[in-house]
Amino acid sequence: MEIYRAILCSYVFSWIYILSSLPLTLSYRTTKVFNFAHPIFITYGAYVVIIVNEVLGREIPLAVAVFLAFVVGGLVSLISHLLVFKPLSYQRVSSNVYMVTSMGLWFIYQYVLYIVCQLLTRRYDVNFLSYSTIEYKDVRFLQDVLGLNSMPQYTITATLIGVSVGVALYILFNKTVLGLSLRGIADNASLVAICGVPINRLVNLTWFLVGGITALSGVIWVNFSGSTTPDLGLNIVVDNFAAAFIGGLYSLPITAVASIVLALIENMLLAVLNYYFGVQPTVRIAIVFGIVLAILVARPPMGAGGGLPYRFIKRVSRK
Amino acid sequence: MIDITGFLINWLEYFAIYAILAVTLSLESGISGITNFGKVAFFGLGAYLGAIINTYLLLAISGVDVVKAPPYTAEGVIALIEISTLNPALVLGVFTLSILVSFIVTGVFGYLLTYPIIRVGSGFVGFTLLCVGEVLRGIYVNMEFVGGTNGMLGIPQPFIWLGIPMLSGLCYLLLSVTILALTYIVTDRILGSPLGRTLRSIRDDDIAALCLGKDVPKIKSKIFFLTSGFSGVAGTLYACYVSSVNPQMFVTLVTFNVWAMIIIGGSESPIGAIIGALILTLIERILPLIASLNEYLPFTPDYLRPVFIGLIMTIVLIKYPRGLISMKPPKFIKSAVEELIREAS
Amino acid sequence: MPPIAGKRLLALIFATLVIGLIIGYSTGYYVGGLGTPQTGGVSERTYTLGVTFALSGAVSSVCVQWEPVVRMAIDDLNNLAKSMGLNIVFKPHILDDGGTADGALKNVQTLYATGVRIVIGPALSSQVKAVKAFSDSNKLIIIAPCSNSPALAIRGDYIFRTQPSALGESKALAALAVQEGLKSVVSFHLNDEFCNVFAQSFKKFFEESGGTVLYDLVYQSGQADYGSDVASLASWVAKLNPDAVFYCGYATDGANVLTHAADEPTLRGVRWLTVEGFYGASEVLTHKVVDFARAVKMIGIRPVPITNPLYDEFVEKLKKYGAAPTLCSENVYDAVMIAGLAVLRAGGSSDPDVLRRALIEAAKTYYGPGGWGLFDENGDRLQASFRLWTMAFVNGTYQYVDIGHITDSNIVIEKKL
Amino acid sequence: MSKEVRHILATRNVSKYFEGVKVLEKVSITIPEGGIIGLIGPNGSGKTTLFNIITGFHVPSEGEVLYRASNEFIRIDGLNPHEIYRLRIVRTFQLPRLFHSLTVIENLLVTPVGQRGESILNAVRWRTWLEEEKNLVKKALGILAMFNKLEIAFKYPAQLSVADIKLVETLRGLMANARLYLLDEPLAGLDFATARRLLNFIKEIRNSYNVTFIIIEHRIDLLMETVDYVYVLHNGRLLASGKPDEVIQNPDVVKAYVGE
Repeated sequence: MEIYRAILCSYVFSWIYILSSLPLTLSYRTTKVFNFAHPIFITYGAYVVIIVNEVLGREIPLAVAVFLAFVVGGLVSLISHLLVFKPLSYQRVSSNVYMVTSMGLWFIYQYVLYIVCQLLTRRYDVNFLSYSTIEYKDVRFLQDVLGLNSMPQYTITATLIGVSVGVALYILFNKTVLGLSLRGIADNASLVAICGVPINRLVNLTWFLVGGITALSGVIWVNFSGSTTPDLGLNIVVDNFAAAFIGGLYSLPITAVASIVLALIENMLLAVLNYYFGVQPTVRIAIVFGIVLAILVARPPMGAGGGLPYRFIKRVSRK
Repeated sequence: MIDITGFLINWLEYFAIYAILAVTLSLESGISGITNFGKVAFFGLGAYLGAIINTYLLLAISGVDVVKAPPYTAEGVIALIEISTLNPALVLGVFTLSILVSFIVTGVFGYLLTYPIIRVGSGFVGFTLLCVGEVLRGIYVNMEFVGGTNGMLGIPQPFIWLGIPMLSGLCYLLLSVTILALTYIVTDRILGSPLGRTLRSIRDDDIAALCLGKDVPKIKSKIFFLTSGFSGVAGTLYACYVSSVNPQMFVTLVTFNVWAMIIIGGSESPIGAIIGALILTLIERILPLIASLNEYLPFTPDYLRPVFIGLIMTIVLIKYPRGLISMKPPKFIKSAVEELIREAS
Repeated sequence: MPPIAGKRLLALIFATLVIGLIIGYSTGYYVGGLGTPQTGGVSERTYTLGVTFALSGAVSSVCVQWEPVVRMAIDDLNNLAKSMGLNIVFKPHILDDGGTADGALKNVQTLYATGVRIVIGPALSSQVKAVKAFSDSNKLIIIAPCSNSPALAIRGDYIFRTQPSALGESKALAALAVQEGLKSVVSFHLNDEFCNVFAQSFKKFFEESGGTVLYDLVYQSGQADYGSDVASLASWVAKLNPDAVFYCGYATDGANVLTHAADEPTLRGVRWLTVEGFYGASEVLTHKVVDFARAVKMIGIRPVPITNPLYDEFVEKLKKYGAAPTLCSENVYDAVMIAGLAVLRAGGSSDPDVLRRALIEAAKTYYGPGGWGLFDENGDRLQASFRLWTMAFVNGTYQYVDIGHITDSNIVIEKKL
Repeated sequence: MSKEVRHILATRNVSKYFEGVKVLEKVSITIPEGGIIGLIGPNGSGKTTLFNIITGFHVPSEGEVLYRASNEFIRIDGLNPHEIYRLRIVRTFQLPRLFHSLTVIENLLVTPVGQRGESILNAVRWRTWLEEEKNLVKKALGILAMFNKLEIAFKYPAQLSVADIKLVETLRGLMANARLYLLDEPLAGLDFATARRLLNFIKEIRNSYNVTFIIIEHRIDLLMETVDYVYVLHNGRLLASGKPDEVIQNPDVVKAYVGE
């Protein structure tokens, strides 16, 4: 069995899922908003790279792409927060209202992107609604220097972005006062507020980070896949939600592990099932969601007490 | 000249089907606290059941060999079209049967889902049910006898034999609205009864309700049987209306559409759900007419339709985060109690 | 127990209905005024052709390329009408259905309500199936430009399809495979009606002429990435050692699949055959993929007749509208043209049966970039000759190039691969 | 306690571990029918855990809980909370858990078990449950009237004062016609007069209906006036038990409360 490509895909997808599901969990922990517009950050991250690349003539280096995607993703996220989620949070609405509002936001962002793509398509005579791969020149240079030319470029890009984001976040959350107060807000906002921390500004910063980091998975994506469409985020997002839910919308390590597991299921497991058991890859949705369902039921996210203290099977019989 | 009657019939048909979903969703999610993000699972299951019964059974009764001419091929479709115009009694009978079967089967499916619902805890029910919906879709894709990814075609609309499209549409609309009314009445009665009170208590705090002797799983499963059953009926109505099914029809977006309806309308009241359904389906219908302005825009004007829908959703919810219709406590108790207070004093 | 707010509910529903009516009526009046045939005095009559395409969603990258085609066809129709001295002006009413059956049905109903009697689209067979019942009962003419499902080959209905049946094309491709000396094939295609039909009929014809399809690998549509499916394909190719891979997919997934396949040494060692699924898609034309296509001597087939100057003219003209020919775009053009000619022939009548007869008649004498317009008894287009294409580096750009053709009698490959 | 007293509830060597941590260790208590029993102890001594085990919230790691249902003892550990409630054992919570979208009167009305209108078939036919509902409303109003709180009947919990919330939480327990009441800190947050009235009311109920109360309370002064018998828990173990005045003088108890 030719397993090499499946391994590569699992590897890259692990990073893509981690980079987008960790911020989702983070934003939920901090603000209790389950954001259905989350996929849009991935899409916008990918598209800002594509657009700038096309306008500048296909020479974009990774460093610039990362910077642009981070800023644009962060700004989109921040704007959503300031214009929509913040006014809602003043009214103490239920989480369902947040969800439906974020769906409305998703519609707006998604189709604004379609309109932008169409205008650009007419202007530059390139089909922006479906765009091919982008090669990063500086990564190519790095490959030449390090002698890694046999590796596909996207593995290098994914590793670079993933590891540096991981290190940056680790330092931020564990070594700086800012990070500590961000974590504090995630766990108990009112307590942190008493300590004199400017909560508003920090929540804004969290949103910015969430959007920015998520957008970076778009930067990996345009290097990896052969095609990017405005539906990109939508296609990835349910897996992100799955990872975040398996992590209980709380635990960052479990979310990361769940992301890797999902990437492995989607790439390795299906390839193995197909080759050794003759199962067509069309079972993908059923298998992936069946497994997620099984995980959720077998190990309810909040630990053993996930649900009611209700015992379907009685342990002790009556005397 | 615009065809108002046809427009109204088509719009109200969609409205009726979606309003059934919205009313049941408001009963299970707004009132009983089962955050159902898998609404489409029941809708789709009902649609597929309706499709299977209304094609396979109809063909088999009429003596067509369903192995040689399965309903997803042209031969099967042609046979179905013939039967549906020639044999009204049979079509109506099979349709009624399909409504009943899909109510029961979908209901039982919902009933059985109580276990995961209780097991994963209220915060994660939504996503669990969403997974159920996706798994079902994955199964339809791989089931050959319902056409796999190609879906099925030629499910007869039960009134097609009337011959006049407007009349058969009207009859079907009447039927759908009747089922909607039934759903609404049942929901409304439940809401005003001690059961409704118990349901709201379970939604507020299921642990406290359990400690107050409410068999929470059993009550939830009963309610879920009812709402899932009605969603299944809505699915059957939809399948026979569109007269085709395919797995791509039953994606999670449908669920969120219904959620938008109940949140905008006010998630705790069935009237709110109906109003939400009315507004959103109407907007969807009206906005395409803007597309005739296309000469003045440098892009496809129809892209503005979802942007408008998104804007309306966001603005309405920022303005009225509790929905347009807010829930009031059942009037009856209030009047009864006031009467008693008067007596006492 | 008094029913809760029964009167208020009724009042609310009634109010909403009334508001809906007023909005609908006024908008409809406005639109209707622009749209449907009006027998209004001296000035020209406007005739609206409805269009519903998947301008967003999974197949949008193909369908957005159709929109300029529609505009071009409408312009051509208007020029034709003017040159004939008729005072009819055609106008498209283009709606986006997102590639969903639900959206297509809503759009078709809305278009019908505004007085449209001919609709071009929808794109996918599943969508055509969803609008079939409405079309049949209301006698609304649907011209689907890209649907090839055999389940829709139904006699006497109001659905016409300008995409030729997949049977002839697959037969030609099977013959090509035999002539190229390919004995065994692994088939790899999208789980979508369009590609399923091609894969099945190719298998049938290829095995009839002595070849074998060793394995049929189907991948699911609507995913973000197909890398693992390409890995599976590589595994099967390595195990079964076929002469060629038969591939069918659309633009977005095709670009993804081919980009992954280009990295796979196993897949570079076999020939690749394909149909028109991703023809014309710009995202496929990267250095990597074109290099891959050269290495595997990729040959595609598409249902455009040989020596058809109209097609080349169509391609040239389309450039001015900022679009490139893609999957089915010539069929879209033909669909609009046939619809317009039918309207002219029917004298602007909106009687569906008159229109339908006029449409069949108009198609008989129509010859466009996609070939002869003649419909068979099921309302599907006939086609007998095909072009062969590949991707290459020509004149400093990556392009889709025609390399030969297939007719009933012979297979000609003009250019060396 | 003399031997002819009928016992209604007994725990035998009940232990509970949470992830290896021992919260309760071999606690055995017996509750006489018709008694008002105090359960005291410093914070973290396992009082609420014991309540949770009796009411079916937790399954004990060891030991058993016995309850006299009609004439014989049955084992109730391992039953689900609602099944235990149906054996007419009612508990209240330390942090009040009123249903926030129900009015006070609805909060009271929701407690009785087996209301006719709770089945779907009856719910849609309102004539089947109307009579019963009216009686329940009368009873609920009666209870509220006893505390001069008729005016809060239609308020939502969010509109109540902390003391009222606390009171309603306890009254909700009393609405349910139970034989055994487990009240978790019913007096916390109540002013002295209301607390006294509540305790008197509890006594009154006990006297007229022969029901049993177990009360967890930190306001020992008030509690000791009311209860017949006291159990003292400390670090998960039964430290002492006896009549109120005996317990207060027990040096171990004083030490446990005052500290080493």
